[in-house]
Amino acid sequence: MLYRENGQFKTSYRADQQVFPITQDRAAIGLLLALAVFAVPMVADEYAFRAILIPFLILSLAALGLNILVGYCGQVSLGTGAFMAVGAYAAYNFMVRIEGMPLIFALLLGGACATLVGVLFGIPSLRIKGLYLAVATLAAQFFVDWTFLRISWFTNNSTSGSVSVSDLSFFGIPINTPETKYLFCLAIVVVFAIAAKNLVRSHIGREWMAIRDMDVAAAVIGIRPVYAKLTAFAVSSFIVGVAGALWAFVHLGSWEPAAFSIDRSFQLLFMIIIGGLGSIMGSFFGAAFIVVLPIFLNQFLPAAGAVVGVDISTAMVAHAELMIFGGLIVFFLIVEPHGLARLWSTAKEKLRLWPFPH
Amino acid sequence: MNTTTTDAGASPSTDGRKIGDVILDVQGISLAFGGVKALTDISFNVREHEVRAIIGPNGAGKSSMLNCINGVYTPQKGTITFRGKTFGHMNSRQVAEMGIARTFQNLALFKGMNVIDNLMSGRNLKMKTNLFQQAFRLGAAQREEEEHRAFVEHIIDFLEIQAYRKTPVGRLPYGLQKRVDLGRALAMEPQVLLLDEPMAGMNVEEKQDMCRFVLDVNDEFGTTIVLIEHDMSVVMDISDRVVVLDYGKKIGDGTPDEVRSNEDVISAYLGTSH
Amino acid sequence: MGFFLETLIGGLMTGMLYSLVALGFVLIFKASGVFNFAQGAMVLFAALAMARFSEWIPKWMGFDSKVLANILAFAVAMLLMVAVAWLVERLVLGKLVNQEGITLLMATLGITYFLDGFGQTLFGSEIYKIDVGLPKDPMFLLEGMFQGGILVNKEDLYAAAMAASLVILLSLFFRYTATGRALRAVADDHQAAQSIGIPLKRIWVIVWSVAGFVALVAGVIWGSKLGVQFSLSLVALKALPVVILGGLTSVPGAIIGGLIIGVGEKVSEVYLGPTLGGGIEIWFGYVLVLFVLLVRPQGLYGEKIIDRV
Amino acid sequence: MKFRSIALAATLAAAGASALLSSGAVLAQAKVQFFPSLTGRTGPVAPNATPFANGYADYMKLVNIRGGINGVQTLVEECETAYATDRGVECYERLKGKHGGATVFQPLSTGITFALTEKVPNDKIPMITSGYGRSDSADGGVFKWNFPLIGHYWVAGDVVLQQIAKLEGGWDKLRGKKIAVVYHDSPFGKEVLPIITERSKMHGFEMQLLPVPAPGVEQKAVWLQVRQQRPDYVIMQTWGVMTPTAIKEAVATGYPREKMFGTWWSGAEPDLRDVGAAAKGYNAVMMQHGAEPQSAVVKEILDKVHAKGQGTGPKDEVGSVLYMRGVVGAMLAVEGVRAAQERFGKGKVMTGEQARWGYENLNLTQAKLDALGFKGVMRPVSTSCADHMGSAWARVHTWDGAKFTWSSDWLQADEQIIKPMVRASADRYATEKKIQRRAPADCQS
Repeated sequence: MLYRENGQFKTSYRADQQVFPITQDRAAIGLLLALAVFAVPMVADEYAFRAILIPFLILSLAALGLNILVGYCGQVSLGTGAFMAVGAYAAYNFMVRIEGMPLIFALLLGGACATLVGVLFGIPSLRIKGLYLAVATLAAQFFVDWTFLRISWFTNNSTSGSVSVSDLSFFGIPINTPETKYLFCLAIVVVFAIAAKNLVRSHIGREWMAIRDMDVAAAVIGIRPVYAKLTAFAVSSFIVGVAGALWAFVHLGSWEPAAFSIDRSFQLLFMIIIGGLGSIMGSFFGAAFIVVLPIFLNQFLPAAGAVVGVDISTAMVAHAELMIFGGLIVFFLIVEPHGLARLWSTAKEKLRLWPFPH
Repeated sequence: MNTTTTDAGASPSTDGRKIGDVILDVQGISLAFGGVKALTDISFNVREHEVRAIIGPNGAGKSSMLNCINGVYTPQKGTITFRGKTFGHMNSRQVAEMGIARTFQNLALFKGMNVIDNLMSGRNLKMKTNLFQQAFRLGAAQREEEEHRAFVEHIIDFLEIQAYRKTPVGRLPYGLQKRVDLGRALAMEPQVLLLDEPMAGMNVEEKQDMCRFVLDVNDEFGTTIVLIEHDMSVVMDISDRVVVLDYGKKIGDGTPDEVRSNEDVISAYLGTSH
Repeated sequence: MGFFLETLIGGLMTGMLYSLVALGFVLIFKASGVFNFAQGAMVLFAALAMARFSEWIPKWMGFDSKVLANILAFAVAMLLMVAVAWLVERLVLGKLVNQEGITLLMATLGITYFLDGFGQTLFGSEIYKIDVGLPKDPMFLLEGMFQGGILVNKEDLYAAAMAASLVILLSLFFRYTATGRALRAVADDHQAAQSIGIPLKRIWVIVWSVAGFVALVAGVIWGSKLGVQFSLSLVALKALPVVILGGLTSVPGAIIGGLIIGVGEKVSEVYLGPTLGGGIEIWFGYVLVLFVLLVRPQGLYGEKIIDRV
Repeated sequence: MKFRSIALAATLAAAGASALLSSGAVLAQAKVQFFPSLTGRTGPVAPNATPFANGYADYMKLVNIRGGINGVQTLVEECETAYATDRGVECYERLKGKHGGATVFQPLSTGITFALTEKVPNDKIPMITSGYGRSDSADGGVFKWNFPLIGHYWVAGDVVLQQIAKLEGGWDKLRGKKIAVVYHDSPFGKEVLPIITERSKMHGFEMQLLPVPAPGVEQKAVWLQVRQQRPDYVIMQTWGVMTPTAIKEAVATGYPREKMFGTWWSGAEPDLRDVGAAAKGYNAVMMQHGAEPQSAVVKEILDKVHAKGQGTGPKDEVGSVLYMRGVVGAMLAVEGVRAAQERFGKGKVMTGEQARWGYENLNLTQAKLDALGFKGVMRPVSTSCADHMGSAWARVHTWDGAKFTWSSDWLQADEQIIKPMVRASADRYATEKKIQRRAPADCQS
């Protein structure tokens, strides 16, 4: 009964165009944010921060970026890892080569470089569609990985080709404790999430979706596919690039191209499919699912085994993890091909009408 | 815009809107896919404010004709002149900017979006704010959204689809989807409206509504209308002039009555269908 | 010159193996519109089965004839692949009919994870051996003509021969058997095929089994070359550009594509590699494909797509 | 993992149950020294990483059977990284706080080592990277928490070249020779290049660099180049499936195995088993020990651990090269703690920080090693504040078609060359990271 929109009349289009038109939703989101900012730092321990929350936030950001491209503009990309890598290494170079470069600018500049590369590899999308495009984007994946391995300038001529950063700070505030890292990521993710949401509900967003749903009709009403697709690539790779830089700087601290391998690209694609294509919230659901599930299985299985008295070897756990993970992916695709976000919204609609079935 | 309901059965009232001079002139258009000839040397013109019908059996090349005008297809030969400007082939974007809108035979709505967004997408040409403004909903972007939303709401009222504002178009019944399709075209505030079988697959009531909307658009805003339609009675009722295509060739052109009495047309078309 | 020929031959032979894996992709895509990423995992799974059974069966049945062991192992592995095909149809594809391509692709990725885990659980994750008696030693041709002669790797030669014959076999199968015709009908138009009473589900099981068979053969060849081990599943990544280059729906495309990429990789690595610092074959295939697609968006032999409204 | 203490099971249950948000769940337990083990039992390197993990676990069990470290029992908990850096980081975060705190980490992955090098100083946990990781971390003055005990890549590279020089009959004979380096195209692979470059400058031999993209199952092009260039020797810095593939391609292109030298990650039984006789003559430098089935410690493990059905892996792998590396790794980890106990209190559980002191002040004399059962397996190791490696001795062994046999006597990497390289690289790192070299006072702490 608590979840109703009756009696909430919109008197202006502005009011009607809000992200969350229903008061309860706004309240819920507000509460969630408050929890994330104040409660979580109090309860979460270091492991939760470093191994779960921070990766979750950063990967949600990347998934968000990818979702704009795949979910909203319908251009499948398997090269996400590459764009993350560009973001990371570009940001790194700005840090080491420009004295006193503030972290946040380095991140954004990293994103900017990712944008350029993204647009470059987006050009084929003007001619290539669907799976063909997907595989074509793999070219970005492998080429970029190779570039960072081979051209030592990008890695500041480190003998091994692995680079690292340290003592990060945000306008004087040092970012070294798990809490600060978490809050830093949280802040960035929130800002980008809001911006992304605004974009997809503005006319650029409608142009993307138009191209996705029916490109010919889109062209006929005056949408330029070139512009729509390339902006999608640009925005997407910018966000992905920033996420990549965060992943390298905040989460890993030291990295090599392998940190942005093709597995990463697939992982992100999983996130948005499971979470929900064309849904900002879905990106977060997906990220949570894909980040937490393996860790959970990995710790739960031996525990479960111990409880029932059988001792499960590390290898067996790892294999079982793969199997269950794969199985669940398929399972989710079958029960809800439109992802967790869709489940969520149907649940909400049901709740709205509750107790009446229709 | 108040919606005056005229009975579709009644013949179109030419009074009230004077037919102007030629606004769109198609000259010797030929189009082929590989070896298949879709259109051969088609020429006809459209006068301002008139309702122009293109008829013909299936596969006569009617839709292809519209696709050429929209720049979806590029004809091998021929020119299209719009308001004095002549083009070898049209570019969809330009066409839209010049004020030619279009609905589709088998719906081409944006299934993933709700009704409002579909109509709003028709306004994209008129929305000017840049990415950054949109990303942070700065004043301009917010205002823009609201203005155009207001305009779209008028269309929603006009088409009487208020109840479905937020419904994803995929879930709407066919007849309503056709309306949304029309609405999206209207959102562009077109001077010329190309309707590709707006009444295909509708029952009598729906057809009547649709006729009403078409005629209203034509009266109210003096929008020039080019429509493809199978239902002869409708065509004969509402159109001022009719072009008849058969196997990609033009076999007749003139007022409904002239066309009715045209031998080739009768043999090729009326004779066979209905 | 002699060396160039060597590189060329080496490339062709590698290419033949790529085509073999690519073939699996194409078959399934034609028949069920699924871009089966699990093909690589299937290769690994089949190879693991083959390798392990060929060492287990003699133990169990207490004989030590290599040949017999291999034959039996091959049979058992094939049965396993059919079972996999059946389960995939039953538990996955059957439940995902007319979903979008990307969803199906993801589903096959799910299958990939599952098979990787399942295979290693059943058969272990060491390096295992498949010995079908392919000769390992090199042989030299035209030694009179070129100093040092042209080195040809016998193993590759046999492997390529096997691959080629398999390809021919399959194309015959498609052309002259009822099932083959049914398959092609399905490939051309699902609805139509169904309407004339071709049981889609059974066809899918068959196709996946055939793809399983292809995977098995590929697995045996690669396995006896490299040893059977997790990384085998990564040959899928080598086959992807091949499939796309040839055109998703074309069997000859898969073969030509394989040869082009095989040769392209080797020649580029050998002649461009040193100047670029080496290791370029990992992306060469993909970049090549990228440029080909810009000219022919549907690949070399794929069907052209025309938008209708 | 056929056997684990109940306590461990309980911890895991707790961890599993509360997996989602709080797995720092520390179940403090009396007198347990916790040795986390990051394993690679799955994925591309499983065949090589598995014996290491088994050896590590078995030796720890042996230590407990021998009565622990002055009574302190050891506890091993594994976490699977599948050789992936981010998973390695997750495992590190998961295990570092458990069971009263991790004593020392051994990531067995250069990528993970690089990542953890940034983290261990804050967490005050030492890290042993015997034979891998950062070569420059041998400089304890900069890398306080890293311990590349008994060897790093530059030692490997240098010893390989020494052996080659011996075969040629002296360094001067290398002039004008061509040596190809086939390496894993990753930081792991590249780490060996600096020393070889250095040597090639000194002795005027030509290097041919042949990177192989991971995982390295496609090497035809590389070996065609080898066949074309006909280098006098091929040095291999490979890992996992890349090694057997390389050897097979060498066989296929008819490159003489006698001229091939692997570093110590490229010369173990899993790499050669299914090549078999065809690989006869293939050489690999070994970080002190090789395959040691006859050594006392192996015998002890067999009859005290395996005989009791408590063996971690299959019996027949006990004593194999990588199994031994696991055993040695465990031994060093334990002896460091023992040394620390000498200072901070016998029979006490050492914190990571205390253990660190132990690793920095290791003094394993031959007598001690022999007592531990490492007679003939290892030479003395003694570390210091400045030197975190402690020994630069290695041997070369050769595959006779079925097993490895020693083909060189003990060789010592040339400190004269390596020390300056290490110091230079370490200094570079220090300036990049804006960290000061440790003051002599710090060494006493």
